[in-house]
Amino acid sequence: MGVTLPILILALPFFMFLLLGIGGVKMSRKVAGILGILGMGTTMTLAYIVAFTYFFSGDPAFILDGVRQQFQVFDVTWLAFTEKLVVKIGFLLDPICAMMLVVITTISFMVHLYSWGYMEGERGFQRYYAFLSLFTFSMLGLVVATNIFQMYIFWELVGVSSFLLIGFFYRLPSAVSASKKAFIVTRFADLGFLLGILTLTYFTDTFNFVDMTSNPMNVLAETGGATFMGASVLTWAMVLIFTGGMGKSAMLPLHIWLPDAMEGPTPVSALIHAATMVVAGVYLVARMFPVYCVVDASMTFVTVVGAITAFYAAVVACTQIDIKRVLAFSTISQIAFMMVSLGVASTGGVGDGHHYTGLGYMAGMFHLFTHAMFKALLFLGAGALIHAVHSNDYTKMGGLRKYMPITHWTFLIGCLAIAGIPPFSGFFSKDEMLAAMFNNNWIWGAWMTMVAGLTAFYMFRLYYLIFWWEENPDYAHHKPHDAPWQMSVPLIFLAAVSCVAGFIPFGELVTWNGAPYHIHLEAPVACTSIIVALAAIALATKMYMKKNDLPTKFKNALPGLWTAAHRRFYWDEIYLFITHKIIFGCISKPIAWFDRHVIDATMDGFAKVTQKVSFAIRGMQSGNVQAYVLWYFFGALALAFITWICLL
Amino acid sequence: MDLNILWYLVPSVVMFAAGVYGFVTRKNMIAMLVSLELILNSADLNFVIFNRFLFPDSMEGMVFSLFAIAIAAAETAVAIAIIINIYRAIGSTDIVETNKMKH
Amino acid sequence: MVGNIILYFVVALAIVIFSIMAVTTKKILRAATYLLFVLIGVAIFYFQLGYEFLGAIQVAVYAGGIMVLFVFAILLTHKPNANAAPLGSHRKIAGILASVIGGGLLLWALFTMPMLETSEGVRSLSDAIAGGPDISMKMIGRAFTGTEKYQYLLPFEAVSVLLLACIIGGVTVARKR
Amino acid sequence: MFGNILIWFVIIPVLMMAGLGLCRNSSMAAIRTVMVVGSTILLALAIWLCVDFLALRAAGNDAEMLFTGSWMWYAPLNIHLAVGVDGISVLMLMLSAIIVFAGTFASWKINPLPKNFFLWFALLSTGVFGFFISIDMFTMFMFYEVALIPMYLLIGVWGTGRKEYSAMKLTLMLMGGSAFLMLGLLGIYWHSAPEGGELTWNILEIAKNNAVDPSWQNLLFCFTFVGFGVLGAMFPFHTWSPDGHACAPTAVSMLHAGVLMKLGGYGCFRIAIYLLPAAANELAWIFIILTGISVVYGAFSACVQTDLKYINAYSSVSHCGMVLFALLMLNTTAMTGAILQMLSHGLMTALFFALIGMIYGRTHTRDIRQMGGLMQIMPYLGVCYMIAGFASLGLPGLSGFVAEMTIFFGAWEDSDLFHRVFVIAATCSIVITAVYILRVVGKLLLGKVQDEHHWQLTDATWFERLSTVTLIACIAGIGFFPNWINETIQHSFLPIVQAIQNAI
Repeated sequence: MGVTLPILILALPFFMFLLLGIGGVKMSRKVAGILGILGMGTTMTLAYIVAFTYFFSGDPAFILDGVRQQFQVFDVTWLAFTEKLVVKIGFLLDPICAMMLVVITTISFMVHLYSWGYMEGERGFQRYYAFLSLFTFSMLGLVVATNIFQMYIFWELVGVSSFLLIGFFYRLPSAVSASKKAFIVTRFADLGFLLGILTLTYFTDTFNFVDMTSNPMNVLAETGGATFMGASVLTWAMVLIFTGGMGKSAMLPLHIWLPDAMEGPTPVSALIHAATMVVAGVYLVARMFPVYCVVDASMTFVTVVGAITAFYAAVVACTQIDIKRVLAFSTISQIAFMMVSLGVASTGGVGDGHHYTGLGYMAGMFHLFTHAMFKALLFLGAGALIHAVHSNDYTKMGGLRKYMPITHWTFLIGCLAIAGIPPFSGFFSKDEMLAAMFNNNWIWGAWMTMVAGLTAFYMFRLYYLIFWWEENPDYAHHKPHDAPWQMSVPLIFLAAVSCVAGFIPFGELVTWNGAPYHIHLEAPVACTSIIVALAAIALATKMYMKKNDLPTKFKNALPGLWTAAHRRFYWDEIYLFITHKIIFGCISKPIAWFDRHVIDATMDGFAKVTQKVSFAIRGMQSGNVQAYVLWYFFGALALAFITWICLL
Repeated sequence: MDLNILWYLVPSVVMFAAGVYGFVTRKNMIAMLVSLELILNSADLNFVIFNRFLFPDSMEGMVFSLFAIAIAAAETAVAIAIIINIYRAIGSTDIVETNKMKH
Repeated sequence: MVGNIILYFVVALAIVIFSIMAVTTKKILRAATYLLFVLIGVAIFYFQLGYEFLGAIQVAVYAGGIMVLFVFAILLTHKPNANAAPLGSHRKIAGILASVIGGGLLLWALFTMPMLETSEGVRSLSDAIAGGPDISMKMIGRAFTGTEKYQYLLPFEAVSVLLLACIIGGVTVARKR
Repeated sequence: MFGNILIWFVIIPVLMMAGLGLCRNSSMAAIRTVMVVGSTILLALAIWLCVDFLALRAAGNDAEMLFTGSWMWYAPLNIHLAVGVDGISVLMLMLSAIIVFAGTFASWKINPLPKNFFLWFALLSTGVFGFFISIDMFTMFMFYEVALIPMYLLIGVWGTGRKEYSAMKLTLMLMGGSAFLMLGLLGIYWHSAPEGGELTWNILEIAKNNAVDPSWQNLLFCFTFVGFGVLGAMFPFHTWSPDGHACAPTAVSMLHAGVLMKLGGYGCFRIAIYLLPAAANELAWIFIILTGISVVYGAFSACVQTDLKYINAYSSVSHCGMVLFALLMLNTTAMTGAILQMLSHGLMTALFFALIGMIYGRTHTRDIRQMGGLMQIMPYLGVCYMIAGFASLGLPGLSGFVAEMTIFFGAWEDSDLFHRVFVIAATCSIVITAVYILRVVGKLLLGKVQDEHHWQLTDATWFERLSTVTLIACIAGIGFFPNWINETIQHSFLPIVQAIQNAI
């Protein structure tokens, strides 16, 4: 494969960013929108060509003896730290990368199209498209990274695009603070990532993924068994790197930025905070998967963090009022699902004897793919609702199924997919994940099945509260209606994908080592999860389909728990306390005070003392000749005296 | 008993000490100038005395005294001119008053 | 010989007394007068030491020229019945201290100087005068107009320039604007 | 002598001063013409030098310094006007030329006494350029002083707020540093040749002789490092910086933070570390502690400031602390990072101060509590401010990222616990930087417009745009294509690192 297409895939969005960012002011909205959509459409086409060439051309560079290869299309030096540690910018084509190219460009294109309708009439329309292009560029750069440092570079760039897009409505103080929070929290996580890279590459002397993952035992050997505080250095490095992933993928306890990030425009939430950027953490773990597998402790850490987060987010999602926040917590929960799935996988041998070892990896990636589609669908659906009702709050909705049929049906498909009902895509990927978990340890399996049940429950709670329950009387003045075609087309397309994506032979395409993997349904696991999901849906139907007082009763039965969950278990308050009270109040302010009143005062003190002394001795320079003579004379006498003493 | 070097030096020392006292304590600038003349004269005298008693063959001490007298005369003339000028300006020859020049 | 000694005592006493009075009297005109006596005393010493020309110059320049300047200056700036203002006592004490300690130190140095152990140190005046040549005007003139060793043409010219500068300076400064 | 290109870096500012002298005080057009022509020539000269230098290097000229020249100046003390540049000096000259160029446009409407302002400004540039071309310690020191003195007048006369106090404080503290420096330089001079050899001020010869007695090195290292460190805003000698910057007029802040503070870092490695390598190895830890404190301390202090210039001044303390911190790591990568950080900080702080000046010129306040939502009113300036902020917090694609990463990777090469702890502390500063930058951006540019009067304000004029675009182009240029700069710097560090290695 030539380098032209891959370079274009990266260059085109960046060029669009510059074009729309610098020239956008001079363009009309329509031109800017069409340019953005066309640019993204072209990028999508190119990405499809690259991905399909990779998967299906049969080129020995891509697939050798049935095993998919990692192929570096190009890798140019960007910055040489030392002779060995050289940062390169390149394009690594392998199964997960090709899959991500498809996911990112598809969703990005859908969001571009959708935004044309959704953002119509907003100020800064051109700027919005510029930022979308910037984000797409950064995200593509992240997934095609050939080395961990390139990933870090684009990791930061997606962070900043996310910041810019969350804060798009920058006149709203809430949007500003949300964007700030998102950036700082992920930045803090990136600090861990950076330290992890530093530690890891100190030993490996290379940034390159292929070098590290093709021979992970070497990496372990290179660290030479060094330990720090009881854990091996490699464990520390991998955990630190994972910290970066925790930040971007909103794992506990660094999840707090994601719900607030919903202040951004809804299509942005669909693109960045549901489908693509937030799975960067999962992608990172998948990228470094063989190295993670070398140190069990780090894998366990990934699993435990994922499991706790998944449950936490699912519980919180059951109590949120803002529909976008429900979806945000649902996203957190689903990403945690993928993390657990990766965490329980390992690099066993190839073949049926080791059937389950790599399953978690494959399933996690599969879920990443399907989740991206149906979560984007749900978010875009939520966008259509907000567009119609002008509120994020489900209490302002209810009974919308009659007014907005397209939105209703596509949203329902999304809910069914996420709940894991066959034949929608979510069922297949979730089933594979659960199978992998059960195989690793039944506790994980059971725990995550419970989370899956909660997922079905809160999604249908949301669905019923929006589309059933009771109609909002305001509809009389302002009749909600379906969105324009620019918004409906993406909804329908994504719904269609969600219906059929489950039948993609994913195991043939994406596995950790490239060897094909045959998917077959595990009947017991599948049945359990379907039953749990159906039960949860049934419960939701009972509680929320028609207006009744069950939810209130339920709420009153467990007031403490409900409030705690509603307030997201007070994580925000804890963070506020740490940042405002401790960092600002107990560190920054005292330091600033210290600087002014101790260090600066010392310097001023020197000046003051000098001044005092000069004032004190100024009297001697009075201009009084007689005094001078006296001083002079006594000085001469003193000299004489000293001479005399010396002569004695 | 004959006059030797010490005899002549003692009055010179007294003149000098008196000159120092006068210069430090007097407030009138002309009086200070008078004290200054005393000091100068004591120095001149010393030149001559040492010349006479220690190096009778040469006359450098005397020559220097001559120069000193000439320069003292010049200095006094200028000083008095200045004093008179100050007196014109501030109406006093008091050394303390001359601080007014600063303002 | 004895006359010389008597003359010495008279003059020395006059110098001591009048120099002290010159700096302690309250009237400036009197101070100038006492200074005149001191200057004449010094001139007599010059004569006694065998430097007639120097003594003459002393009388002419100092007693004659400078004193006249002083008197004129005093009369020009003198306010009737304006005695010198009383001095601050600490300045007076400092002055006494300075002069007494300074004078004492000098006297002590005089009487203990090692030179007194040598023959030159205790040479008498008559020996000293006999030991040196008579100083004639010719010698003095040579000394001032030659450029050899121990001849002082350059300082002489420098002094003349200085005097010229002084004349001009004096005129400029004292001139009424 | 005039055939040497480097000399012209000093001559042109002097000619500018002469030209300004001929202008009438009221004739703004003539003054501007002289300044624009002069600074453009300087910029062109710097670019030409850079290209020429790279061409010579590419042609295989491996001498430590190129374009060298030496002319006796004062024979009894063997003082020469000795010039020469390596890659680092070339980049520093380039940086200075860019900032002088941008600074000229940033002070387009300086008032009052424009002629005098630009005269001092040109004198300041003379000092700066002279410093970077010198390889004779004495000449270097002289130019250093030439650069410092105009600062007093520029702040004292054209400043705002407590300008006399700040100018005095800045000058006195820097002069205090100079005093240490003079002692150190004299000490090096007296030990510059082995017993019986001819003493010299020439840096290259001193390095070659390597004759400074080890027992003296420690003392002299402390003197020179502290001397230059004061200018590099090393804790606890940094307090001139916030007050000085806050009161200085725009162009002076730009030049001061952009170039003058770099003199400190440059001197630290060119003299303290290069000429006294044994002491550098032995005493680095003390200064690592101090500079490590600078980095974190400056960042935390910046978090609670409310004056835009104070925020930037403390941010400079943090970033310049990073420069010295990296230099003290004594390995090629970290030191290269330090130079990159100098360039990056120079450009981005200059941009910051230029923007602050422009904003202040419109709103007449620098208190972030009294401003808000400026992005709606002056989008161009707002976007530039954000870009400067992103450069400051190390966004990839802008210069700050390249510099910081090079520093961290270099610093990580020392694997003992002491270094590790301080490097981790320093890396934490990137988070704190993000906090204060976003705090400012959030309060100043985003949100609601605080003051209704601000709606009448206008966006940037053409000369302001020119000034900012130049700086942004350079920031992004380094951020996108860092490797050629990186290689140039690394090559220039070879002799220095070699000296350090030999001294262990």
